[in-house]
Amino acid sequence: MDFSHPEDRQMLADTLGRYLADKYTFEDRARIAGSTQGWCREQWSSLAQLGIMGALFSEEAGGYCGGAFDIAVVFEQVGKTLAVEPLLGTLMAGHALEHAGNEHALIAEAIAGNAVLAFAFQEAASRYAPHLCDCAAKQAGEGWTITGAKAVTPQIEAADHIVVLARTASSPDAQGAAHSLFLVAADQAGVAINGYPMIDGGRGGELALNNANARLVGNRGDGLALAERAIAIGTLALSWEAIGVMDTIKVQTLEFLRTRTQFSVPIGKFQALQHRMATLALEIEQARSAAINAAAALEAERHTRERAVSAAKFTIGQVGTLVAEEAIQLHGGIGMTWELPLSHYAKRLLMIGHQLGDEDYHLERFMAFSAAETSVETQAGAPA
Amino acid sequence: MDFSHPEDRQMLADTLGRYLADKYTFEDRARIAGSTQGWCREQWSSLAQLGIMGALFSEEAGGYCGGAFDIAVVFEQVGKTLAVEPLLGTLMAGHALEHAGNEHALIAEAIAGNAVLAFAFQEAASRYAPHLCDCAAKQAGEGWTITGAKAVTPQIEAADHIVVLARTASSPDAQGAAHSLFLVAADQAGVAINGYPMIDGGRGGELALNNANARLVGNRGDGLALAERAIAIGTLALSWEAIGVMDTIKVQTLEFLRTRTQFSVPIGKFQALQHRMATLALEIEQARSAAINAAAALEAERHTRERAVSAAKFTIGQVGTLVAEEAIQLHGGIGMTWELPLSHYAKRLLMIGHQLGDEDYHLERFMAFSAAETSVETQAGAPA
Amino acid sequence: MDLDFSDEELEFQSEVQSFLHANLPKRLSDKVKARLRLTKQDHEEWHAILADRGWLATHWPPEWGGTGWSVAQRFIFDVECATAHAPEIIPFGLKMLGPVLIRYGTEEQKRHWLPRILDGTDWWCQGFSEPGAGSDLASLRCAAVREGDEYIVNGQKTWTTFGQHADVIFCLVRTDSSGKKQQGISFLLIDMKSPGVELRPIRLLDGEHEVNEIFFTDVRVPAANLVGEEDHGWTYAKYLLTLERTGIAGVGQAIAGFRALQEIVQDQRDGHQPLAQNPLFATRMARLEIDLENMKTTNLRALCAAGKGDGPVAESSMLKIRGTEIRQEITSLARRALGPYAQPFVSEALDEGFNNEPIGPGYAAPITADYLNNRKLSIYGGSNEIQREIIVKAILEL
Amino acid sequence: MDLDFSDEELEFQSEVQSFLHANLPKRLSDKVKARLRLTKQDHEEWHAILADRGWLATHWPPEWGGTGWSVAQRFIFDVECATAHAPEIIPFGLKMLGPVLIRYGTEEQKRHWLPRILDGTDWWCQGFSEPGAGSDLASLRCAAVREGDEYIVNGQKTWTTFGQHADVIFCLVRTDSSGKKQQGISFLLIDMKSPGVELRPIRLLDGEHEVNEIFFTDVRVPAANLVGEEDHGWTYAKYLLTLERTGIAGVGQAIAGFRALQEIVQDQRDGHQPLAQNPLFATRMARLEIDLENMKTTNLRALCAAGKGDGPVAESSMLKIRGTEIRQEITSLARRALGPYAQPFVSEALDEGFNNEPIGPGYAAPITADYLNNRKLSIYGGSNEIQREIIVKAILEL
Repeated sequence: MDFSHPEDRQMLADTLGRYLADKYTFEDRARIAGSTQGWCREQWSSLAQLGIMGALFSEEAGGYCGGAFDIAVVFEQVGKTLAVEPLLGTLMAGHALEHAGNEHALIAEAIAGNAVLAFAFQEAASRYAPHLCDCAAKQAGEGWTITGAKAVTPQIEAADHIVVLARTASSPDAQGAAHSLFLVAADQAGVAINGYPMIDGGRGGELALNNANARLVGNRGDGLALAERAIAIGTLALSWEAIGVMDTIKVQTLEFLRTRTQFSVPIGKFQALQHRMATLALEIEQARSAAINAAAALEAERHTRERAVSAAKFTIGQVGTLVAEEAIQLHGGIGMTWELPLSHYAKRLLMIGHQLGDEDYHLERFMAFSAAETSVETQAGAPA
Repeated sequence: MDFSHPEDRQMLADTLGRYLADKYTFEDRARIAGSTQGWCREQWSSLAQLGIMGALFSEEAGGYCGGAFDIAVVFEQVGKTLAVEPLLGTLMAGHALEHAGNEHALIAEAIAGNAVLAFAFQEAASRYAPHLCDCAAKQAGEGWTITGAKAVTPQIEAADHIVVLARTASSPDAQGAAHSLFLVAADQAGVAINGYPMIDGGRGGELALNNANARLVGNRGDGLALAERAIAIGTLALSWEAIGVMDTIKVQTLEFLRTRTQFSVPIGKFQALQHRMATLALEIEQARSAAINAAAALEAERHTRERAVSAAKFTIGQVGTLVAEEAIQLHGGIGMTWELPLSHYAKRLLMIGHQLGDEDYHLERFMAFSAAETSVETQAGAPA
Repeated sequence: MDLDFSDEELEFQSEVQSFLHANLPKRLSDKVKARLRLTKQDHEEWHAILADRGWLATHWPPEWGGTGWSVAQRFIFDVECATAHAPEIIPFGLKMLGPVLIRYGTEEQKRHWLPRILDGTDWWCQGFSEPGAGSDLASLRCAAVREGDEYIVNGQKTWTTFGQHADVIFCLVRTDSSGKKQQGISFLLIDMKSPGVELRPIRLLDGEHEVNEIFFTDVRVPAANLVGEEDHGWTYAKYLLTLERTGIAGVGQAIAGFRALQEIVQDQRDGHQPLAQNPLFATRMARLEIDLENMKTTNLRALCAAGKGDGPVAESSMLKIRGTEIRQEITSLARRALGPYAQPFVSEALDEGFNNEPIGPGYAAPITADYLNNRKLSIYGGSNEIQREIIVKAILEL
Repeated sequence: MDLDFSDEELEFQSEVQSFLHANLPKRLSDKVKARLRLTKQDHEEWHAILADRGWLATHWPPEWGGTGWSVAQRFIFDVECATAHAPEIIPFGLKMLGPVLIRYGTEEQKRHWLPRILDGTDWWCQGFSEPGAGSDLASLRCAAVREGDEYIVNGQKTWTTFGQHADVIFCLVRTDSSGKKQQGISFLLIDMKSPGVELRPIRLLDGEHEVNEIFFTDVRVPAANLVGEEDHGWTYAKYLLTLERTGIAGVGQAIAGFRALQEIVQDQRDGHQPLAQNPLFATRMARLEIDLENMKTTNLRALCAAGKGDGPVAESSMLKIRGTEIRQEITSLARRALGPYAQPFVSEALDEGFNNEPIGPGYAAPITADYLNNRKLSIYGGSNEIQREIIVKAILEL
C-alpha cells in the first residue's frame, strides 16, 4: 500500500504544472477562455510536445502511460490552472477508440497534437444517461450514415473527429444491445455544429448530423459498453480536475482569511469562519480519497469500477458545490467579482457538477449498482 | 391575521404552566417517569380538575374548547415539563370517538379524569402506516371480537379503554375500506398487555387481543378515515409538545453558554458556538411556524390538512434531531449526564420523532399528497 | 390565532390582481418571467404606473404619498406583484431612504426629496460599504469635513447597486474619528453629478455590470443634505438596515421563484418521466416547499410582531438568513434541473429582442447566471454571518 | 499509488481470520454482536487470548512485546477483529499509556509497567479532564506537590471511563502554576488503591455507569511514578491525544457497524418491501456508505503519511471528526430503522442471560441506548470543535 506517485509520474505532473504556471497564466487563460475560438491551438501543440496527450494513452495505443493515476495527475494540473483545452474530449474519444481496438493511427495523431477529438453521447432529452440515445445510424454500403443530434459537447468546434454514440437497432437485442459507437469526421457535409460559450469559459456545442458518413468503432452493439468505459475515464478525469480546482480554492481562501482585515483583525481570526474552513479542508480530503478510490478501481471488473466512479463523482459533486459556495461566501462581495480568479475557479467547480452526471445522478447510479448483484460486462447503462 | 391567542386560551396555557411548574417539578417528573406505573393517577386527577382534559374536547363532546390551538397550548406546556401522563392516548382516542359521534359518555368520563384512554393502531410490521393493519375483527352476535396484536402504544397499561383499529374485511371494498375502529375495555379476558419502560420515561406496551369483546366506533369501513384524523390530531399535539421541549432546551443551552467557562471566558463568547446557537434559534422558529400551519389547517379539507400535518411533523423531526444533538454537543460531557434535565429533554425530543411517523415517513407522505390531485375524504391512507 | 385573510384583505387581494391584470405591461412581465435584463427605463415605466395608482410607496404613511397599508396588505401586494412577474420595486429611494427621511429628516427634506422619489425625478443609490468596511461597516472611512454651509467629501464607496443609473446617493460618511467607530458617522445625501464624483463599474462573476465603485474627491455637499444630527448617522443606518433585511428575505420573490421552478421541473425529463418524479429531485423540491411554507408563516409572524411594536431585530435577521437560503436554493435547484444545459451561456440571449434559437430549453439561458448572481443574497444587506451575530446578541445577552 | 494489499498482507489477513475463527470465544462475539454489556472479565478474557498470541500490543515495538506491525497490518487486524465482533481492546494501557512510556518513560518504568499491561495485572484508566478543564484541558488544577520522594496529590478528575475497574490511573497534574497554563503540567501514575482516592459514578443519559468522577485527597504518589520531566507533561499528553484521536475515528468499528446496520435495514419492513428499498432510507444508506469508503482511504492515507514521518496532526483531527460523524450516523440510522421500536428500553435485556421475549425485533434492545451513548464520540478525546481548532491552526497559520 502506497499513496505516493512513482517518480516518472510525479515528473510528468511537475512538468505539466511548471509549464502551465509559466505559459498558461491566469491572464492567458482568461484570454483563451473568452476568445471566439475558446481554446488555443498553440497551447495544444505545446502540450503535445510536452508529452501530455501521450501520457493519457497506453504504449499499445502509441502513448507511454495511460493508467488511471496518469490521467489523474494530468487533470489535477488542468484544474489548478483552469485550462480550457480540449483534453477531455480527446481523452474520452481516444480511450473509446483504444478500447475498441481500432483507429490507432488517429490516436497517434491526437497524441502528436495534430488531431483534436470529441466524444458526443448525450442528447437534448437524455440528461446524463447514455442509453437514452435516439441518434440513428444506418448502414450505407461499406460504411454507415448517422442522423440525429447531440447536446452540450465540450470543445466540439475544435474537434477534427467526433466519436458518436448512435442507435443501430430500434430495440435492444437479446444481449440488451441497441447502440454502437461511430467515428465521424467533422469536416464533411451533414455535420453541423452550433457552438456557444460556456459559462465557465471555453466553448461547447450542439451537434446536428444529417446522413453524415461514419465509421463503426469496435463491434456493432458494443456502443453502450464502450461509452460507459469512456464516460468512466472522463468522470475520473473530471474528478481529478475538481481536486485541482478545490486545492487551489483552498489556498486562495486561506490566503484571503490571512490578509483580509475586518474589525481590526484578519478575518481568519473569527472562529465561526475558522471552523467552516476546517470543514472545507476536511471535505476536500474526503473528495481526494474518493478520487483515489475511483482511480484505483478503474481496471477492476465493471461493478466495482462503476460503483467507485459514481461514488467519486457524487462526492465531487457534493463537496464541489459546498466548496464553491462557501469559498465565495467566505470572500464576501469580492468573491463575486470577475476580477478575482476565485470566482472562475468556483464557476468551473460548479460546472464540473454538470458534466457526465451530477451528484444525484451518480448517487442513484451507486445505489443501483449496490442493489444489483449482477456485474455482466456487456450490460451497459445503469443496472436497475 | 393575528398570531396571538385569545384571552381564555392564554389563561388555560398559563394555568397549566403554573400548575406543572409548581406541582410537576423536574424531580416529581423523574420519579413518576421512572416509576413502575410510569404515570401518576393523582396528577391525572388534578389535571382533570384544572380542566385540561376538558380543554381538549369540544362543547358537543362535553369539553369546552377542543380547537387545534387549544390542543397546541396544552401540549406545549406538556413539552416544557416532560409530563408523562397519558394525555396523548386520551386525546387521540377521545377525538376518534367524538368524530365518530358515539361514546360521548366515555369522553365525559375521560374529561372528568375517571377514565384513561389509549389509541392502538400500529403493529409490529406496520411501522408508522395505519393501513398496514392485520388485527382482525369479526362479528359476534350484537357485538364484535378482535384478535391480533398492536405495537408500542404509549401508556397503554394506564388505559381503561382502548380504541383499536382492526380489519373488518379481508380486502378493501369498492370504496377502499377494509378497516373499522373499535372500543375495547382493557379489563377483560382476551386482553393482554406486555408493558415496558420507554427510554424517554413513562411506559408503553404491546397489546395482544384474543377474541376480545369490542364495540364498533362509527361506521363499519370508516376505520382508516377516523384513524387518520385521530393521528393528525395526535401529530399536532406531539408537534407542539416538541415546540415546548425545544423552547426549554433553548433556554437551558443559552444559560449554559452564559455560565460555563472555558479558556477563562463563558463559552458563549466563542463565535463558532454562537453561530450554531443562532441557527438553532432560527430553526426552532421555523418549527413553530410549521406547527402553527398544521394547527391552522386542522379543520381544512383532508388534502390541505394532511399536507400541513405531514409538513409539520417532518419539520419537527428534522429540527428536533438537530436541536437535541446540537444541544448535547454544546453542553459537552455534562449534556450526556442523567443528572442534567437537558439530557431528558433531548431524549424526549428524539423519541417524538419515533411517534406517529418520523421525518422520512412524513416527507414521503407530503410528497404523495403534493403529487396527488385527489382529495376524496373517504380515501384514507397516503394517497399514492 | 388567525392565519386566514379577512374579507377585506381578500377583497384587497382581488383589487391588486385586477390592477396587475389591467396595468402591468405584458412586455415587462414577459421580460421578468424570462429573467431578461431590465433597463432603467423598464423600472421607471413600472414605478410610474404604480405611482399613478398611489401604490408605489408601500412603506410610507399616507400623508407623504404612501399607502399606509397593514402588514397583511403589504404581504398580499408583494406576493401578487411577484407572482404576476412585475419588476421588483427598486428599494433604495422607496424602501430604504424614504422611511429614514420620514422618521429622521427635517420637514424641508421630506418636502423636497419624497415627492421626487415618487415621481421618478431622483433615482437613488446606496453608499454604505467601502473596500475596508464590509461586514465591519462601522469602520468606514469616507470622510466629510464641514466648511461653512458645505461638507467636503473624500473617500470611496463600493458595491453600489445600479449606481450607474443613479442621480443621488445616500452615504454614510465619517465626520469624527475621535471616539468609538460607531460614533462620528453621519448620513449625507450627495448629488451624483457633483464635481469629484467618479464611478467605476465592477464586473461580477456572471459577467454583469450591476454594482460599482464610487470615488469622491473634494466633493462639495450642501450642509442641508445632512439627515438628522451630525455624528449620529449610525442610528439611522441601523434602522435602514433592518428594513433592508426584511426586503432581502423576499417572500414574494421566493413564492414566484418556486412556482417557476416547479414548471421547469415538470418540463425537464428524467428518462421517461418528468424530473419532478425523480425521487431525489422530488425530495429536494419537497424539502424546499416545506421550508418555504414555514418561512411564509415566520415572515407573517415577524411582520405582525413589528406591527404591534415588538422589536423585530432578531426576527428580521432570522428572516434574512432563511429567506436568502431559500431563494438561493430555488436558483440552485433550477440550475441542477437543467442538467448539461446549465453550462452554455449566451449573454445576448438575456437582452430583449434576441431572436436566435435558444440553446436547450427556452427558459435555460439565464438560469446559471441567475444562480451565480444570487450568491450575493447571503452576502449583502449584512452578510448572513453578521445576521447570526445580531441574533446571538439579542438572545444570548452576554 | 497502490491501494491493494500485497500478497504478504493478504496472507496476514488470512492468518488473522483463522486466529479469530479458532480463538475468539463465541460467547464473547455473540455478546459484542448483540451489543450486550461486557463485563471486566469479558475484556480480560479477550486481552489474555490476544496476549497469548502476541497480538495485544499492536502499537508497541517488538522489543517490548508489541507486534511491530506495519500500518497496513494494523488496519487489517482492526477491521478483521471488529467485523468478527471481537471486543474492542481497552485502549488506556495498550494504546495510550504504553506508547507514552515507550517514548518518554525511563527504562525502569518500561520494565515495570509494560509487562503488567500485557499480562493484565494492571487495568489502567485516564485522569485528564476536570470539571473546569474540558475542552480547555490545559487549565487543569488537580495539583501535585513534591515532598521528598513523593508527590502529594489533591484535586479532582472526571469522565474517567471504566474507572470503576481500574487498578491504576495516569493523570495530568499541575506541579507549577506560575507560567503559561500548558507549562507546569506533569504526567503522573497513581495507584487507585492509594488512601485518599475516591470514585463516584456518573450516570449517563442512557442510564449506564461507564464514566466516573475521581477525587484525590492528600494522595501520596512515589516520585518514581512521574513520567518524563516534571512540568513537561503537556508534551506527552499531546502525543497521547493524537493516538487517542485516531483510535476514536474507529474505522474498524465503523465497518462492522455499517454491516450490522445493513442487516437491520434488510430485516426491517417498509410496507411490503425491506426498509433498504425505501428511497429515502436507501439514500441515507448510500451517502453513509460512500462517506465510509472515502474515510477508509483517508484513514489509510493518514496512516501511511504517519508511517513516513509526516506529522499526522491535522489529519488525525480530520479523521476524528469524520470518523465520529460516520459512527454516529450509523447508530442514528439504526435508531431510525427501528421505527416505533426505538422507544422501549428494557435495561436488563442488555445483560447476558436475559431470557425474556424481546420487545420488537431481537436486535432492537440496545439500539437507542447505543445511539445516545455514542453522542460521546464527538465530545470526548478532544471535542470535534477542538479538532477543528487543531486543523485551523495547522492550515491557516495565522
